[in-house]
Amino acid sequence: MILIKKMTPARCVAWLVLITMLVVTLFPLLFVAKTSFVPAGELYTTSTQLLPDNPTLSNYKKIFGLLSTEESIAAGGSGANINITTSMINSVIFTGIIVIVQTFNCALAAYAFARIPFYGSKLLFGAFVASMMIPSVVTLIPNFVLMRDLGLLNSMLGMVAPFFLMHGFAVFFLRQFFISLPKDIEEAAQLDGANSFMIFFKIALPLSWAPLMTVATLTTINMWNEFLWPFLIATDDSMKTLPVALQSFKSQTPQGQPDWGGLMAATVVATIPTIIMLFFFGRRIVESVQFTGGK
Amino acid sequence: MKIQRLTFTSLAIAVSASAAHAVEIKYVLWDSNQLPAYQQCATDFSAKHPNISVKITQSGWDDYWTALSTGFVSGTAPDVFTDHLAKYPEFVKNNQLVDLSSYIERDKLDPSIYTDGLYEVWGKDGKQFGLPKDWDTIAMIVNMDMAEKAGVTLDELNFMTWNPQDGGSFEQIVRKLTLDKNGNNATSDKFDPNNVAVYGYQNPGAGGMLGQTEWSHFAASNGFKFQDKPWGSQFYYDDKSLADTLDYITGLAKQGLSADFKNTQSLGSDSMFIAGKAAIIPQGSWMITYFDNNVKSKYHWVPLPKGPSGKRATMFNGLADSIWSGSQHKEEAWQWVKYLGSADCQSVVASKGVVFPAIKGMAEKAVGAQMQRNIDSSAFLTMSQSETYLPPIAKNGARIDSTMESAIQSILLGKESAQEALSDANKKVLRYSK
Amino acid sequence: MPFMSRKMKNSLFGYLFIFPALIGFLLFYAWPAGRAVGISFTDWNLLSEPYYVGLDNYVDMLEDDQFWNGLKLSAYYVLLNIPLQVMLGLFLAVAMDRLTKSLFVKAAILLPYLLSNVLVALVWLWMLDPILGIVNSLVSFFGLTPQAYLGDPDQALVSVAAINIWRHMGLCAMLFLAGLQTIPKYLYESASLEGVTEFQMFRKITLPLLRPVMVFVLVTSVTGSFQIFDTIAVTTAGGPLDSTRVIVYYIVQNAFSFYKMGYASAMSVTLCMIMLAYTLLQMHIMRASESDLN
Amino acid sequence: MANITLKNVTKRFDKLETIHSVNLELCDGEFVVFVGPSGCGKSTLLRLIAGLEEITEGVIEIGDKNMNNIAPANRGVAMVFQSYALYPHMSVRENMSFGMEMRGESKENIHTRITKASHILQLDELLDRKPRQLSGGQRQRVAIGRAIVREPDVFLFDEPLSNLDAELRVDMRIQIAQLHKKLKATMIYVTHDQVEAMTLADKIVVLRAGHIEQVGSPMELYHNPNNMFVAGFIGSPKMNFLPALISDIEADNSVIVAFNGQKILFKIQSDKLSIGDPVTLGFRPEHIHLAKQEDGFHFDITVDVAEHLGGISYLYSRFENNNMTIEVSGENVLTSGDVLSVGIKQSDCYLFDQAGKTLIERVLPNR
Repeated sequence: MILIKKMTPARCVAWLVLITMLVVTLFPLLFVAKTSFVPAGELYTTSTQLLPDNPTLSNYKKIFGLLSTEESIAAGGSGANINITTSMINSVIFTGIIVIVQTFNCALAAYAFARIPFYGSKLLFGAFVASMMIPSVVTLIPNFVLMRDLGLLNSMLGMVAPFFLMHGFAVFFLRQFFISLPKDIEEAAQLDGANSFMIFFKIALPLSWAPLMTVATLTTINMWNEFLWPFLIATDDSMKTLPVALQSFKSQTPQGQPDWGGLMAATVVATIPTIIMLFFFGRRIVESVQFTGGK
Repeated sequence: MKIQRLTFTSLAIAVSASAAHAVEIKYVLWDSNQLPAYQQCATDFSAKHPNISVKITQSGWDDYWTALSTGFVSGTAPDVFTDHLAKYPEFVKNNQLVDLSSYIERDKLDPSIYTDGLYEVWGKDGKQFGLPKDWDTIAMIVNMDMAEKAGVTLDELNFMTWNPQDGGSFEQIVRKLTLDKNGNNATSDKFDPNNVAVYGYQNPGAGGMLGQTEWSHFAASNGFKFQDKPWGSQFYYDDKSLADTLDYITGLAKQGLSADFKNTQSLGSDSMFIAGKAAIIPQGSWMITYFDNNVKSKYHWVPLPKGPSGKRATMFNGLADSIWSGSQHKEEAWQWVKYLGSADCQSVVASKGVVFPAIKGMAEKAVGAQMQRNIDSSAFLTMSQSETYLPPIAKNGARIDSTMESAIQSILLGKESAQEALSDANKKVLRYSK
Repeated sequence: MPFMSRKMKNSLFGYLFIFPALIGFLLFYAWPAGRAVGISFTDWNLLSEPYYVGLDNYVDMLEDDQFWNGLKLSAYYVLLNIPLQVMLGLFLAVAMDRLTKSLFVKAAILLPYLLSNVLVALVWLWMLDPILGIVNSLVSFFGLTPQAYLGDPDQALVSVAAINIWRHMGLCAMLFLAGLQTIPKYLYESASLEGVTEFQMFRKITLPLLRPVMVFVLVTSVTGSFQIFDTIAVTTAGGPLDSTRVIVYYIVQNAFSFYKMGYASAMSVTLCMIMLAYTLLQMHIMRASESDLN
Repeated sequence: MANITLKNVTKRFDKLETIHSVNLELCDGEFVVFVGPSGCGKSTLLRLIAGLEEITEGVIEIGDKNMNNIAPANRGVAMVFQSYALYPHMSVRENMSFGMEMRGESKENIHTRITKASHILQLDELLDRKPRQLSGGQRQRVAIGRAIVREPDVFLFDEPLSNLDAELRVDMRIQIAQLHKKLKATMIYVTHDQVEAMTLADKIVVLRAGHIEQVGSPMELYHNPNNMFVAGFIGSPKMNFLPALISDIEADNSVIVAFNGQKILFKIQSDKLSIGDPVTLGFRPEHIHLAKQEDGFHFDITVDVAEHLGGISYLYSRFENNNMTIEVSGENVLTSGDVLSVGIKQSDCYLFDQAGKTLIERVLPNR
């Protein structure tokens, strides 16, 4: 059926542009993948090629700690202590806690802003949205000092603290959705004797699966890639998240070049979990990005 | 019941912890190439001082300083850290560094064991803020395959001369090494400066207030001086010697002997050299290992050319280890710094051949160690014995750096004449350094 | 609770609902922001005690060319980034809506967003290298003139924008696609019966009905691109010739390189105000939460 | 006892007043219908009674108890929404049991009540389906079932049939009427459809712009509308209105109305009229005869459109510049362009003053 759609000239042009955009989108990713298989000495000589001359797995061995420091340096790497497995586990915990708790908290708040007319709700909502506009450089130092005062440095709680309670974007996004939920379903529940909490848990939440997934997915991606805060809080090797661990592939010396091969291999490895997520929940996540539900 | 047990348990943990682990000193550095050497030092140190353990963390250059600043503010900075001349004045100003002079006096340390000048730059008004760990100089790395093809001998390369007017023998060599797409070199009339395949020489960049690998060596050999004295407030960036140097460097790109500044700022000159797009580039001694691992062609380190002054000149820079004034274990930290600055540790560093340790004679040992790996780094030693100068030291270094970076960029991009841009910039610099 | 008015009871519930988020907001946004306002009236280098200087920082700011230059560059960047990103995203969304249901296409355009800012910037830094990069070798292959991209003061900001468009275009498209799917198909059917062209349909039906999504995308992506930092830090560090020293980069530089926290705070507070004003204006103009479909 | 009393009930949204000091008494067990054009406040009034909206001023009592501060769930009311408002993620059974679970009813109790309700509404087969698997009529029945299981004192219906097609609507109307007989609960039913109002109601409340225009039984409203609005709203097709004049006033306040050159005496109790005042005559389409009547008005009309429905025909016609609708029973061959002479009895006439208030009290036909 879809294939028989008539190919008008406009459609052809649209297809052409779409394919071009796909190529532009995917090409750099292929480049990343290619570079991850290039041995150190050939990085710059093959930088304008589409395929490596002598593909190697040494970059991957390096990031999984299968090469000794000396071997790694000899292979053009940084020799930094990378244990991508530990940091991957840390990243999963870090991201997991934030995504679950933050999404839940934000859903609660967003629901209240959408549905419960309470004193100061407009003002507070405005403030929540405005929080998106505070440049993070402003909050960095005070937040860090706060974590120190609370004794949360080098702890998972300290790492998730600024993120897991609330996020302006998530509240804003979910409120837009809750507003569009049919109001009479909630009123029916109200007549059925459900209080606001029960309406939220038994009615609003189950009906909001799609936007919740959207927020959760976006948060997952952002937190999976979050660098600065975990970097500052988790100085201990055993606490490092993936982006923090990856950082050691970047500039080791003031003028030094990144360890491109290691960096690209690590990028591939770091992206795999998110890609798996995309494929596992595939249709659901991609299609969960929704603005109105219920209808 | 429950509370009691809890208290007891934590008490037990506390007791056993203090018994087993004693004091842990946190130490940070940014160069991962050096990590194995210092890890070795830490192991040796703990063997000698069983009550002190050292925990080393490495993070990249940019993140290193961010983390350190945040650490100072929040009181979580490491006890000991690798310090840089460009950064330490600000720390001194804000009392973040421990004055080591009383420890040095008490333990009767002899500063003269360090290569001349290295110890002094870390002191001010009788106080001492760091113990030297290594030094670095600048040399030039040459692609010898290209040199041979162009008929340039190693001897010629080792004894280059330079001046800002005609470029001396340096420019002649660069011309021979510069090839266009058709294989003509820049001495030929058929040379096409718009289609260059290999650049004879590549200037790394603008270089900010130091010009460490970029222009300071040319300028210094042309009579340039950064400032009146370390910590001095008088700067001479508007001097003609620098303007002429920068005009000369800009001119190289105009003739097609170097790539345009704007084309070299992403991956940089090092990558161009490795990729065979540049035949000669200047670089510092800390990059010896990097190039050896990455350059696949035949290469050689040669000393910088002699300038109009008749001498070679190089920036002589040194790192030191400093103790943070907020450290809870200053005595133990001092023990570690002392060890880092001792022959015991520095000979370990020398044997790894990654950098040149600060103690006299150790550099030769490092060169020897590199020789064993078939790396000839003697050019850097040669340079250290030439005319050397220290990097400028000033408060507000970051702002001066930013100002100079912009000014020199505009010269290299051909947006402003060198003399004009430098005069303007120097006025600002003088304001900041007051 | 018979003696509690409905409004009070609602308020009780309301605050219970927002309690965790409110704590997060107060602790990690409001308090630091308040502190920033306080700090903006002081001279503070992070390391020693701040001292009060009144409005000096704000006065300095108004006279600082770099500040105005930063603001101008940020505005320029937003103007460069947003229309293109929105248009490309919209095009992709409409194309996917009309041409294909393929999951592969959807996943593919979302892929760049899975990489972090920093990695994306590094990859493009490498590919855009004028001499060693693959982009210029492709450009030459097609007989065009190689460019300096990030190294050229006239192209650097455009290149940074392009990099970010590449990363965010897919997300933008997914949001629009979701919005498109809420528009009833019969509207298009009845329009096509009346002989309306595809382009007119897009202008008269799609665009107006996408308004809530549009507001959302505009507000979040404009505030996001006003805060552009990572990409610039990795690719150009504000250069060449200050051509990418956008306001947030300048703020960070003042805070962590020049240790002028008071001055950085004054600029941050100003930037916040500007963005806040923009958002309010935008929400007002586009009547954010209303949808013509309900 | 579930009599409902509204005293001076006022509702303001922000500054906008939508219900203006409404007073109303509804008896226990009555079937009350709120009618009015859209935007008249009938749904708002219903929601105020349900407690879904808070009243701004006044008192609402159910069973003589002040409900102003009682939560909706505790008012003993159940509501059927226009959109049905079924919980989309719950099965029919779960939809019906949700409220009882919220109240903590016992499992057996819930089960018995659901069985009973689903039996009444023939939902037994559908209990495990989700709402989206049901047809419109079935959803409607589930919505009603959900109300029934709560065993409320008062049922509230908010335009419950407006989403159904015509045939189903008639079906459901009858079912609701039967339900009322069976349950004997007080029911309040909001609609804009006057047929539903007439057929279902014990008592009709006609609303306009937040005011009650008239309260009464369907027949009262039909025969004795207080004003032209109610007269026009009740009855189908709509009442015809024609301009007339007072030509004379008798000593006993009777007036002589002049229309189409004819003068007829109407007995009214008003001393506010004076000679020459314009008045409005009202004729219901079903009261117009195709012949001159002995006692009444007669005039000629031109047929514009004739709708033949079989048993009856509607003639959409013109008299001078006024539209006239006429109902004719029996088969006929009348068609567009025909000029007819028609007549109406005086007793079938309605008379309104300039402000639209009724001037005559008509005698209700006795059974």
